[in-house]
Amino acid sequence: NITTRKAEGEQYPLKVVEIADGELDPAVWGKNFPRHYDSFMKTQDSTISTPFGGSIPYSKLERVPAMVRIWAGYAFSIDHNEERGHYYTLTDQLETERIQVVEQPGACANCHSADAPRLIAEMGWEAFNKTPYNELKADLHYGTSCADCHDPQTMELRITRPGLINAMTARGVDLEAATRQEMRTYVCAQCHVEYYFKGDNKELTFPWSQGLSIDDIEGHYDTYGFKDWTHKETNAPMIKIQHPEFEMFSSGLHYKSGVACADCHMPYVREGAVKISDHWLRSPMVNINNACQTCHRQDEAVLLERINTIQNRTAGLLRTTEESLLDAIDAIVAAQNAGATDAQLENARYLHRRASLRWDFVSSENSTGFHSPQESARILADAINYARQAQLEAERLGGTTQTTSTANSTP
Amino acid sequence: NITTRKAEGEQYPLKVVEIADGELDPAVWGKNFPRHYDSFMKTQDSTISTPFGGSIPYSKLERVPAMVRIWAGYAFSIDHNEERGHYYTLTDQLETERIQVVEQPGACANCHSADAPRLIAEMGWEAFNKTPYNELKADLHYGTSCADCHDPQTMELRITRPGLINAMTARGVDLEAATRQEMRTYVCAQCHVEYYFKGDNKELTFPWSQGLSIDDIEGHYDTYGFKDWTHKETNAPMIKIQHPEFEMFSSGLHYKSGVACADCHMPYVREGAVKISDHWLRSPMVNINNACQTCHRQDEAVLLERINTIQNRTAGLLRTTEESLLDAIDAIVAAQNAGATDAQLENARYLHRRASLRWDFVSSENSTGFHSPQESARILADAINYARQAQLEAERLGGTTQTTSTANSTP
Amino acid sequence: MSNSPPEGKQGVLHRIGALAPFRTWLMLTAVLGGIVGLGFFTFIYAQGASYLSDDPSSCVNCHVMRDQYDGWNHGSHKAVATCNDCHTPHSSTVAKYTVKAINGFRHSAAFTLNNFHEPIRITSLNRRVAQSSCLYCHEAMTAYMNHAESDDPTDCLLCHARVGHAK
Ligand code: HEC
Ligand code: HEC
Ligand code: HEC
Ligand code: HEC
Ligand code: HEC
Ligand code: HEC
Ligand code: HEC
Ligand code: HEC
Ligand code: HEC
Ligand code: HEC
Ligand code: HEC
Ligand code: HEC
Ligand code: HEC
Ligand code: HEC
Ligand SMILES: [Ca+2]
Ligand SMILES: [Ca+2]
Repeated sequence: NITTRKAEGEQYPLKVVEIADGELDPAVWGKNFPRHYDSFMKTQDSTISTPFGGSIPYSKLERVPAMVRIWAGYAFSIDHNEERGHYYTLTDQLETERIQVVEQPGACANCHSADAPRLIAEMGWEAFNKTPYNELKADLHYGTSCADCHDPQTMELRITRPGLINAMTARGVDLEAATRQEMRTYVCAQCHVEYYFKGDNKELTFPWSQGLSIDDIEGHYDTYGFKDWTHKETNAPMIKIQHPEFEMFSSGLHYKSGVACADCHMPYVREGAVKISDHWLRSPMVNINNACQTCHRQDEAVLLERINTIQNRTAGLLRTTEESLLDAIDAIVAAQNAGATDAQLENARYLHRRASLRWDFVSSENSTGFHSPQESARILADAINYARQAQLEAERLGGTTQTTSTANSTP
Repeated sequence: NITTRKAEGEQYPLKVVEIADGELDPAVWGKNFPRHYDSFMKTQDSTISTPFGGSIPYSKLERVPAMVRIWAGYAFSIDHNEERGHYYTLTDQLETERIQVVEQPGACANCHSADAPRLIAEMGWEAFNKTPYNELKADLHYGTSCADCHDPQTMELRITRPGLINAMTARGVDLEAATRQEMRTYVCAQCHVEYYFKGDNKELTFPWSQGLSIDDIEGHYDTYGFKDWTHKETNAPMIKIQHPEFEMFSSGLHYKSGVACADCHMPYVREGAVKISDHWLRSPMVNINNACQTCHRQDEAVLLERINTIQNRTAGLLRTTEESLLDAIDAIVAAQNAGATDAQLENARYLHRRASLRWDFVSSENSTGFHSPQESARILADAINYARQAQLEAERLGGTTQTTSTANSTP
Repeated sequence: MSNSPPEGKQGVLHRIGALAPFRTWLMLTAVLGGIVGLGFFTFIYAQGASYLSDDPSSCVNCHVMRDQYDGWNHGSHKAVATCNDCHTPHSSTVAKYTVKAINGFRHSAAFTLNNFHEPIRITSLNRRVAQSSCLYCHEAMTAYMNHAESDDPTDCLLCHARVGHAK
């Protein structure tokens, strides 16, 4: 009945312990917020299965073998899995072969360990980023922690990562002035964004100087004359894109309608007499009821079907794009064997780069198109166009090949 | 003032005249429904200007010159304008050069004259379709009329065109059983659909045997071994797509959410105390508050911006696709000049057909992507893929050319 | 980048619930003056007086309220809340009748002059009133997440805009 419910409600917030400023251990924060801690710990679940997402860390290279050739010569072609819950942010980084096959910088730790802000304070931004990851390892104790997103005194959301602050400041965005609803997206944008390591200091940088669209990001890299690696087969100067959730999302209708990441990935759940934000960050597809239905009255099956339609269209186009990329690679290799010079191949290689980074922007974006359905398809259309043009250029240089497929992208 | 406005509320509707079954003159129907007649007559306005639609009948061939070569050898390459209001359905058909440069069949009249149902009853379906249009002309008196969509006694919506009835019956859809909301879309689907003239009898037919998607429609034409014309430059067996609003719309989210054509193009408007369906069928972009805001809370500027974003992405991709189509045509022509045989060119020509009909499905669909944003982009991605593959095939046959552009589709 | 809810924090009387008595009186006299002076006739004639009642049916004295009335009728709150539970402040009787007067006057005028935006849209003032009414009944359950005391409280209507009026 109402009165007892109110009574229980009024006890909030009941502070059992004072949380020290440097406190990183979620269990300690959990003493004050047991419900939140419990839901946070559920991110241990590695069994959630959805058509393209979920938390089972299967090998993406096995599921999409084309990736091995598309990333040839880069660490991702050796080990890359479907990502899982926040509980594993540090574990999975420590275990990936990507930190063994290459000497990685400390900059990697920015988004995978709650110790990053502390270490940055102690060592300084420059030193933290350039110190080899394997040296830094010993000082990394926690993966994601409440401290990443919350002020221990007020529990207000806060930005703890210099990467985002630097990028936003450069764009003239004052994070201090952000509204609550904006913060519900910005805290995620600390990590769910495309990044690169700038210069010899390996400074963690977001390529946003011209804007957040893939065309702007390409513009940034071209202006700065950057490449992540040289493609092993075509010798093209390549760009690797990683988890651009924030960038892709910001081109979509939900973002433009004022919806935030937390609205779908941390929806409110009723726990007894109170509503709290669900800290079991996961695929909304297993949580349609809370994640979607307050805003969309359609029933669960219908909403699931909406997601499937969008994702199947995107996945169909991804497969088509991969075919065109492999054809381009074959043609450039054939042209090289036929004796084409670097000068002659420059344009073909540039087109290969353009196609590949666009495919990666959609492929590495973890919603399989959902965060911005039309933009995802538009980007893949450009990717196909560039890949086929790379193939044309190369074939004109004697790289005659066969086109693998003429199938269309119908789901 | 209020007293009279209340009065109006009670008096409505009031019948002044009995409307005979065969009555086609809107003015007569208008005696009973002056408000509807007045709004219907507003479709005379040919001055509505929107970025890609509107009612100014400008020449599309001038605005998109690529169309002239893409349709080379077909009447559309000689005269094709932006369409305007229902008031002109008959006028514009009588005035287009497309009925002068070619001998068109009576089938053309199905959707352009309210006299069609009467003539079909008198002459029979077969005779009506195959009689030359210029012979039939004299019997066509009215363009669109109330009778096209309404039963004169009950004013209920009704389907008056055999084209839709035949196609739906073949698909196992019983139009008699259609709900009222479905009828608010089906009445439009009598005319706003892709069609072809089947066999020597020129029977008006909708290519829906396999489904409504462009891939299904292509399947229908391939199975039936149909072509609209032979491309003048490449000799490819081509398909022309016209106004597939219903097909495109049915792949979109609005349709799946139960929204009907009339909801946006004939929204309810309050006339004093009563609400009536606005019969001034036009671009919703000049009518956002009635057309959109009943369902969407955002203000006018925001909703307009949504449409612009979707249309600019689509238009950008259309331009990119046109470039790739022209490159494919150039390459095939070059291959022909280099002496490639029909046997050798078969695949290149088939790819040209596949690319062209997909581009046409989006280009001739009158919402510039709005009716189904992601699907429109997906289709153009496939179109680009096929056009570039046609170019590759042709260049391998000696049709060396230059690729015109490497620009991306950013709006 | 328009990433903020349709109706932002801005608007007349920010958080009407917290009206200072002085401003209340100013408002009251202004409004009453207005009614008596300019619009007394309209107000009565257009049944603006309906605003003084708490009976939902009095709201539909104006046919233009029909949609919202029907929406409320099919909504989840019909059994638990009437129009004024959400559209007038619970903070004080003064505030309540002030808002009733403001709305009654504005709407009567709009109705008579027939010069209002359609579809009808809630004003930021009344949106704040509705928002605070949510808390009046749901403060306990939402204690963790409503952030009612902050200057940027959680916007209930972002997700629950339809509770009052089913669509
Ligand atoms: C309107 C709802 C919505 C919003 C808002 C949203 N997402 Fe998502 N997100 C989804 C859906 C649906 C998926 C697809 C899940 C799947 O494929 O299983 C997804 C997938 C993801 C995934 C992969 C999940 C998995 O299961 O592998 C990540 C990571 C993600 N989103 C992060 C974000 C970030 C960061 C933001 C804000 C910048 C955001 N999302 C905003 C709905 C949303
Ligand atoms: C800007 C933030 C950021 C930086 C810097 C970063 N990561 Fe991540 N990482 C993420 C996010 C977000 C995910 C989850 C989304 C995904 O997997 O796409 C992730 C996922 C992973 C995963 C699990 C999925 C997989 O690919 O197997 C591994 C392993 C990983 N990162 C390793 C690294 C390494 C090694 C580095 C440094 C070279 C690094 N990360 C740098 C944010 C970052
Ligand atoms: C400090 C960095 C960081 C922040 C902040 C962060 N994430 Fe993550 N997130 C990660 C990493 C790293 C992973 C991948 C973990 C792994 O695979 O080991 C991840 C994984 C995820 C997943 C995938 C879960 C699954 O089951 O596949 C989702 C969904 C997600 N994050 C959403 C969010 C949202 C929403 C926010 C903001 C409210 C957010 N993240 C904030 C780093 C971060
Ligand atoms: C990846 C980011 C992230 C992490 C990590 C995180 N939170 Fe939150 N938390 C949020 C967001 C987003 C909100 C919603 C805040 C808002 O709406 O203003 C929130 C809200 C809260 C609230 C306010 C009441 C509510 O439910 O909305 C509490 C208390 C809370 N979190 C506790 C915790 C605790 C305890 C931990 C660690 C076990 C934790 N959080 C870890 C992002 C995070
Ligand atoms: C906080 C409110 C909110 C939540 C939560 C939300 N949506 Fe939406 N959604 C919107 C709004 C607003 C729009 C824009 C269209 C409109 O105005 O109705 C939209 C649009 C969409 C669209 C069409 C636009 C696009 O980008 O494809 C789809 C599909 C969709 N939502 C599905 C979902 C699904 C599935 C979920 C849960 C994973 C979800 N939404 C969660 C508010 C929300
Ligand atoms: C299945 C119905 C249908 C048939 C059959 C049909 N039309 Fe149309 N026609 C339409 C619709 C709907 C429009 C408006 C949409 C558009 O223009 O794309 C239109 C527009 C037009 C226009 C104005 C726009 C333009 O292209 O200049 C002309 C002229 C026209 N048709 C001529 C013809 C001719 C000639 C034929 C026969 C060869 C014909 N129509 C057969 C439905 C039809
Ligand atoms: C009997 C055939 C027919 C029917 C039924 C029909 N249309 Fe049309 N419609 C046309 C033709 C033909 C045109 C082009 C007229 C012209 O350009 O001369 C047209 C034009 C239009 C236009 C363009 C107006 C402009 O300003 O450009 C819209 C919008 C439209 N129709 C919507 C609808 C809707 C919605 C329905 C159903 C409620 C519908 N039509 C039913 C044949 C029809
Ligand atoms: C959700 C709203 C919505 C629905 C439902 C809808 N349309 Fe549209 N329609 C639009 C918008 C927006 C445009 C773009 C107008 C412009 O470009 O000026 C458009 C454009 C058109 C045009 C061209 C109008 C012009 O100004 O030239 C025609 C014809 C049309 N629609 C017919 C239809 C038909 C037939 C259906 C149903 C099968 C339909 N529409 C369903 C919103 C809608
Ligand atoms: C292109 C199709 C079309 C034409 C032509 C047309 N109507 Fe309608 N009419 C509709 C649709 C759709 C509705 C909505 C019916 C419903 O919701 O059931 C409608 C509704 C009506 C209604 C019912 C009340 C209302 O406003 O919803 C009347 C009366 C009416 N039309 C009269 C006319 C008259 C008079 C004409 C000729 C001047 C005419 N109509 C021409 C499509 C058409
Ligand atoms: C009869 C109700 C209705 C009308 C009228 C309507 N919409 Fe929608 N719209 C919806 C629904 C339902 C969705 C699906 C997303 C959701 O559930 O909110 C949607 C989705 C959308 C989307 C995202 C999905 C997509 O296909 O892009 C856009 C953009 C949109 N509407 C714009 C408009 C515009 C602009 C108009 C007016 C021209 C309009 N809508 C008219 C109900 C409507
Ligand atoms: C449970 C709370 C609640 C009740 C009870 C309620 N309303 Fe509302 N009303 C709202 C909310 C919330 C909005 C704003 C809707 C939005 O912003 O999407 C609103 C909006 C409105 C609007 C403006 C139209 C709009 O959509 O902005 C009118 C008019 C209205 N209400 C009248 C009424 C009438 C008359 C009644 C009683 C028959 C009533 N309301 C009962 C909560 C309520
Ligand atoms: C005198 C006729 C009339 C009566 C009686 C009436 N309304 Fe209204 N109402 C209107 C008109 C006209 C508007 C549109 C005003 C505008 O948008 O400027 C309106 C708008 C509203 C709005 C949205 C605009 C705003 O100011 O926020 C709300 C909420 C509302 N009315 C609630 C009510 C409630 C609650 C009642 C009963 C206590 C009621 N109305 C009785 C005529 C009336
Ligand atoms: C006069 C008291 C009162 C007001 C005012 C009120 N509510 Fe409620 N509401 C209730 C009661 C009682 C219930 C029944 C469910 C329960 O809490 O046990 C309820 C149920 C709900 C529910 C769950 C049922 C549903 O519709 O999903 C939501 C959500 C809700 N209210 C939100 C709101 C919001 C948002 C507002 C303000 C716009 C509001 N309420 C205003 C008393 C009220
Ligand atoms: C971002 C979306 C969102 C916002 C903002 C939001 N809610 Fe909710 N609300 C939800 C979800 C999701 C549920 C369902 C929780 C569940 O059933 O586990 C819910 C449930 C409720 C319930 C019903 C609980 C029950 O089961 O009886 C009430 C009452 C409620 N909310 C009130 C509010 C109030 C008051 C506010 C503003 C302070 C608010 N909500 C803001 C998403 C939201
Ligand atoms: Ca995952
Ligand atoms: Ca037009």
